[in-house]
Amino acid sequence: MAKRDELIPLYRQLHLIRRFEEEAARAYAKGRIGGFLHLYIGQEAVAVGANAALRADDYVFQTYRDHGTALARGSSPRACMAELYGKDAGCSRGLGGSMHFFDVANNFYGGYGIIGGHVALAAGAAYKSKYAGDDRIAMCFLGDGATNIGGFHEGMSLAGLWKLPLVVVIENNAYAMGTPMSRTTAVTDFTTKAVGYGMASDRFDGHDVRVVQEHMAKAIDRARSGGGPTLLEVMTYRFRGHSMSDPGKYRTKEELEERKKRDPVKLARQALLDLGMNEEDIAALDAEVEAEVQDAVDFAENAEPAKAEAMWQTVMAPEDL
Amino acid sequence: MAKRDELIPLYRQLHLIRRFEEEAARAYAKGRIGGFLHLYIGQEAVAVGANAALRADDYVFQTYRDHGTALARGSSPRACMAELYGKDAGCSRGLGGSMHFFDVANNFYGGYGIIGGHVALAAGAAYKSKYAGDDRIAMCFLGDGATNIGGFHEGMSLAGLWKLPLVVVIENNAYAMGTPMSRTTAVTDFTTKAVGYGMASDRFDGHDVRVVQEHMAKAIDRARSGGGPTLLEVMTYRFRGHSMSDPGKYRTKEELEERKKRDPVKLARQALLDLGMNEEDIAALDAEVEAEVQDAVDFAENAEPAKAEAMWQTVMAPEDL
Amino acid sequence: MRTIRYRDAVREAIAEEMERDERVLIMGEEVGHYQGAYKVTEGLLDRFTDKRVIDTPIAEAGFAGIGIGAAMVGLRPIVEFMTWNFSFVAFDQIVQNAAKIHQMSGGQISVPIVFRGPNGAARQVSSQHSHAVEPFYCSVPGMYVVAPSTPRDVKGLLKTSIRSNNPVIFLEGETIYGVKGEVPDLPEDGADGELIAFGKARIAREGTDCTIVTWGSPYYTVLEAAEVLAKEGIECEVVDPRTIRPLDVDTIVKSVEKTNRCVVVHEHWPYGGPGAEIVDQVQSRAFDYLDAPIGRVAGLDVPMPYATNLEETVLPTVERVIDAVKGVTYRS
Amino acid sequence: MRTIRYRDAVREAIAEEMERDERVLIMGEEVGHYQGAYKVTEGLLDRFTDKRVIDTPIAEAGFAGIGIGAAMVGLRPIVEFMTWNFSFVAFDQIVQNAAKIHQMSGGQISVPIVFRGPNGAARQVSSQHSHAVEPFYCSVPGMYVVAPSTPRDVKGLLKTSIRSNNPVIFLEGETIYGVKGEVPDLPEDGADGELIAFGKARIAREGTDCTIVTWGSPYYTVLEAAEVLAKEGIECEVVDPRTIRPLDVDTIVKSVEKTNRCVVVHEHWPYGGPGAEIVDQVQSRAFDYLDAPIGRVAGLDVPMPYATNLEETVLPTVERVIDAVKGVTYRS
Ligand SMILES: Cc1ncc(C[n+]2csc(CCOP(=O)(O)OP(=O)(O)O)c2C)c(N)n1
Ligand SMILES: Cc1ncc(C[n+]2csc(CCOP(=O)(O)OP(=O)(O)O)c2C)c(N)n1
Ligand SMILES: [Mg+2]
Ligand SMILES: [Mg+2]
Repeated sequence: MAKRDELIPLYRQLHLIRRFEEEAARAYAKGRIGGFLHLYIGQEAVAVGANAALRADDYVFQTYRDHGTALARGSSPRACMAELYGKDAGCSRGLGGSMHFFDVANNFYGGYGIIGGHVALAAGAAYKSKYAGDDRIAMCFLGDGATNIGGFHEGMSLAGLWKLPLVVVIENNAYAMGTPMSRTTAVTDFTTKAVGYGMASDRFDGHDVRVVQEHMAKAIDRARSGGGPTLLEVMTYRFRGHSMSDPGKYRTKEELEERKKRDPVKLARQALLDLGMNEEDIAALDAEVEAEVQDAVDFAENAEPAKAEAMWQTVMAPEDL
Repeated sequence: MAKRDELIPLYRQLHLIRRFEEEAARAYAKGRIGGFLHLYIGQEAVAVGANAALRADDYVFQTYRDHGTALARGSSPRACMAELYGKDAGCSRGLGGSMHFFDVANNFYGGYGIIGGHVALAAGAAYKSKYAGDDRIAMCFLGDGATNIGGFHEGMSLAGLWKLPLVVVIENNAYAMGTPMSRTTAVTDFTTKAVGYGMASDRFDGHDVRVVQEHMAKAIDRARSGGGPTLLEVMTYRFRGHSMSDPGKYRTKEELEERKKRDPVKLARQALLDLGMNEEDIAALDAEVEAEVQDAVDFAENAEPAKAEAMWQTVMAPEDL
Repeated sequence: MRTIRYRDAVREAIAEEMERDERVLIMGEEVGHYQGAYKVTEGLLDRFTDKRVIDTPIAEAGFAGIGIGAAMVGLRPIVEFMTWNFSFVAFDQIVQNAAKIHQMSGGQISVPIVFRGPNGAARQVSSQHSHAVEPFYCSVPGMYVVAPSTPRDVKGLLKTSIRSNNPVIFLEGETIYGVKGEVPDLPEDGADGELIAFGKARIAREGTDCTIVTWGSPYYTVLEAAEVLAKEGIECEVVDPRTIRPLDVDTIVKSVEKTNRCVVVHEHWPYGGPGAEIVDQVQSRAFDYLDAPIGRVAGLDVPMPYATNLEETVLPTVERVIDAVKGVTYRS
Repeated sequence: MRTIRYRDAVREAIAEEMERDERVLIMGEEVGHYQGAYKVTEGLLDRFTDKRVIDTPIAEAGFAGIGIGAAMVGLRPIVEFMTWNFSFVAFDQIVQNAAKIHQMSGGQISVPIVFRGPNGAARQVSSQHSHAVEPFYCSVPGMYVVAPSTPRDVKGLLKTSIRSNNPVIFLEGETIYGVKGEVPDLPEDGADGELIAFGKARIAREGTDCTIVTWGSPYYTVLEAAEVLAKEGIECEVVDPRTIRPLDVDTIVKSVEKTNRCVVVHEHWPYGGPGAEIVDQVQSRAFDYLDAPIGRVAGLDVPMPYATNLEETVLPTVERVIDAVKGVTYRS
């Protein structure tokens, strides 16, 4: 019963992200959304499980594949969809777009488009916690392909040296764009990369949101209690292409189908059924999500476009010199 | 006897580097040399041992602390000293200076001033060997402090992934400028840093030139025979400051005195005595070296200054379009 | 002559040079199996094998450095940045090593390498993916900076770049990969295709009333503006320098001596860069010929916003070019 | 007023602001125990402890990023680059993150950070260690670029920079750390020292015959040249913009309206950069006042050679400034 009650909001988030992303894809196909659109479909349990283990005041940093994380943190689907539509009501006022969601009220410190660069930013937020003597931790998500870049290394080195309250999460979805891990790194287990930084590590399945939550909690506790940073490798998979322009020809249909058997949304749904929740209650939840996503789309469609004043006013922050 | 004959040229090189550096320091104090001057005194056995294990056609890359390596590779003391004096006859025509010795005839591919940047260059030379299907390996030296920068990581990652014939040598002299290792990295053993790159590693004393040669040979053989790259940590020490402007206040006199007991030049000299060489023969060798260094200084003093034509002509390489 | 797309012209140049010279290889993210993020390298892996068409991990500083190192010892690498926005993590390698090694080695070592990829805004790719990077590279001696606007130019200049013994910053226009244009017929087996020399501007359109200097993607905006202006009786001479460094100042100045007016149009931010340099060169060399201050039309001085309504205003528009030309010709 | 050295003025600014605001910290290589590679931070570790004076490993991109991240959540880091030459490995962090985050977050997050360190050639530190980096940073919206030439300016502007809510590129002149100059007396306990506003040029010397715009180390070369020229009856007005971005074009233009001649003197390479931008602004705004093309004296267009005889010719010299002024005033 307790377990079920805990799982319900997680399932709801998983499903919300899934449906949000599907509608985003649809809007993109209709030309309502432009630029790059990197969907989180298949990886939802990572963000949702992480968020379940995080405190609201912890800092979260993500790559360009950031919609799911923002939603998991509590960003409103309206603001997120409006951002994709380039509207002033968007979470970044239409200035950031898909790759640059920001929601400081929910301590979501953004989506970043340059591989590796945000690892040090997250370490910097963690640094602030250490400096201020508070116990807010920072979490940074990145892809498997991102481990090869200098930004990852320098963030890891400094976090390890200074024992920063940071959790670095590799969302290993097996591909960097079209390149499988076997062609990007000499090792098969990313946790080996923690060794040279004197950092703790863990590696686990990222499809079952409860498993994710559990492992995340340990790393978060370690960071919060002064035990230093942890590198996590979460085994996940994306069901869509790298971005909307990628047909994903580099993987077989069979591989994809096989992976889809462990769809995190379906797994959570099944778990709810196993825990005794009935189909109708789940359907009611789904309908709620459906309405919320539909509302977000309607809102985005009708919102005001991004504003030139906003663009000019945000080049420099206001001064109080 | 064979052992002694092998050691003689190594001792000669060690002593030559030592005396060259001492004279460079003196010339610097007299204002005959300008800019930064990073001496290799104390670390001679690393370059000499490495060179003894390398083939003449292997590629060697070094940091700004590069005089010893150039001399070990066979660069003429005249050209080296003239470079320090900023003369046209210098090994880089007076355009590079202390930090940028180059001697392609001896396959010394240069001294580099930006930490970490030359690791990938060396990997690139190794890449060429693989591409051409020849068995020339590349060796790259860097400092303990340099392991924290992205350039190290990216060079290591790619070398590990592509199994390049590369040997990366960390000259661990215990300090990065004034900062001891304990304040630059979370680990105490640099070979742990090889793990995440799927790379072989070794760690050994860098004061006895024969020990260096032996360990180097193994890594070089591995690279040459297609076994991929190796990370080496060589434990060494510099007896002078980081550069001429550094009084070295961050370490105690006692520490320095203790370390000087394992002076690589003295160790080699003692080894020669132990192997039955007599004092007079060593003195004769020393006198030869003395003359060679003095000749280099005289040459440099009297050589033509660097030329404006050379400066203009070397901005762009000649084209044959 | 044939009509092909800009991206195909890039590919042809690479393929022809790889065919011609065993030392040429291409490396970058997704250049091989994926056939190129922008399909520029489509088919090359099959044709030249993974020995010469090399997919790299995401490590721009690393593979740029490997390219430089390989060039130092005799190869002729083409290093693709998936977009030039990603070159900033390799900035040190380019500026400190590629451009310097020839001189700091006293001329012993040359670095024949081409760094290439799409430059400038694409469509709505936002703040971190929309840089026109010319200002960052143009000031560095020791490299060429090339920014062709047409299929013919991009092919001829890329071939020259690959054969050059020096580092080349080769900027392709992301939004013009699909633009079609005439290029010379394919060379006979073994024969050379057309090479275009560095430092030679091209007069894209003759005119008497105002010289417009432009390159890369905005070239097409300028041509459009020139059409409109012609209808109003203002004949613009459009000069495309094609290479940003070296810059063919002579041709630009000659044009200004004829038209007595000049406008520079570029995508990069307004402060500095080739835009300002061209102004300086013109005012310095054609001072007595100028009947009006030189005008500039640049990308607006803001990080690129995502929203399409804003992005459109940030990039140089036909209207802004028209206004600038009218400004310097004192018409309204 | 007191007379102190430029490096001491930098240190005073840092110390006063650290005293005033707990959120200010300084990090960089050797800033603490070593007391600063150039002794700028001497004594700060003792005074503020290693909580606020932080020695970093050699990882410029990493600690620049940490500084940015910490600034995003409320600290006010001063990040020292041992020299600006080492900022190239952190180029992406500065351009893509520090300058962009405020806008791309729709204004939610500001990044109050100062990147500072010695800029330009030192003496014989050669090819990779001698960059005047203005051209690389000036074109990027979202940051200030500050390049003071005197102790008073460096102190007042650094204090302003530390209090600013935006990223600041703060360029100190490596060769002028030892230069002495007057600065206001130390403020009373708790009282503020002098702040100098961004975007306000300073007229360093009044004159009627030619305006010379210059900043940073070459400022002193220009003053010397102006003395010599004055003896020959040519009175130069020397304008130091102090901040490269924003640029006080009004003050420069006003001066040129008076002198009708202008020469820009800078250490950075000739192509592009603030040097060219100032020329553009002046020709655009003071076109009708100019009696001669605007002149420029720049570092020569070569990587910096090591040899002292060559380095001296590469940097702007008194002679070259004199020649340029004579050129635009048509004297010989
Ligand atoms: C420095 C840099 N280089 C290249 C890119 C282009 N790029 C964007 S995403 C991507 C693949 C990233 O793969 P991975 O890290 O595994 O993340 P995933 O997309 O799988 O979540 C690449 C190459 C970039 N954004 N930044
Ligand atoms: C990217 C970069 N940052 C900073 C410097 C300044 N610097 C030169 S040497 C040095 C210390 C290097 O220490 P280590 O790597 O241990 O080499 P060692 O001098 O001890 O041989 C520093 C910080 C530099 N050259 N490059
Ligand atoms: Mg991935
Ligand atoms: Mg060291």
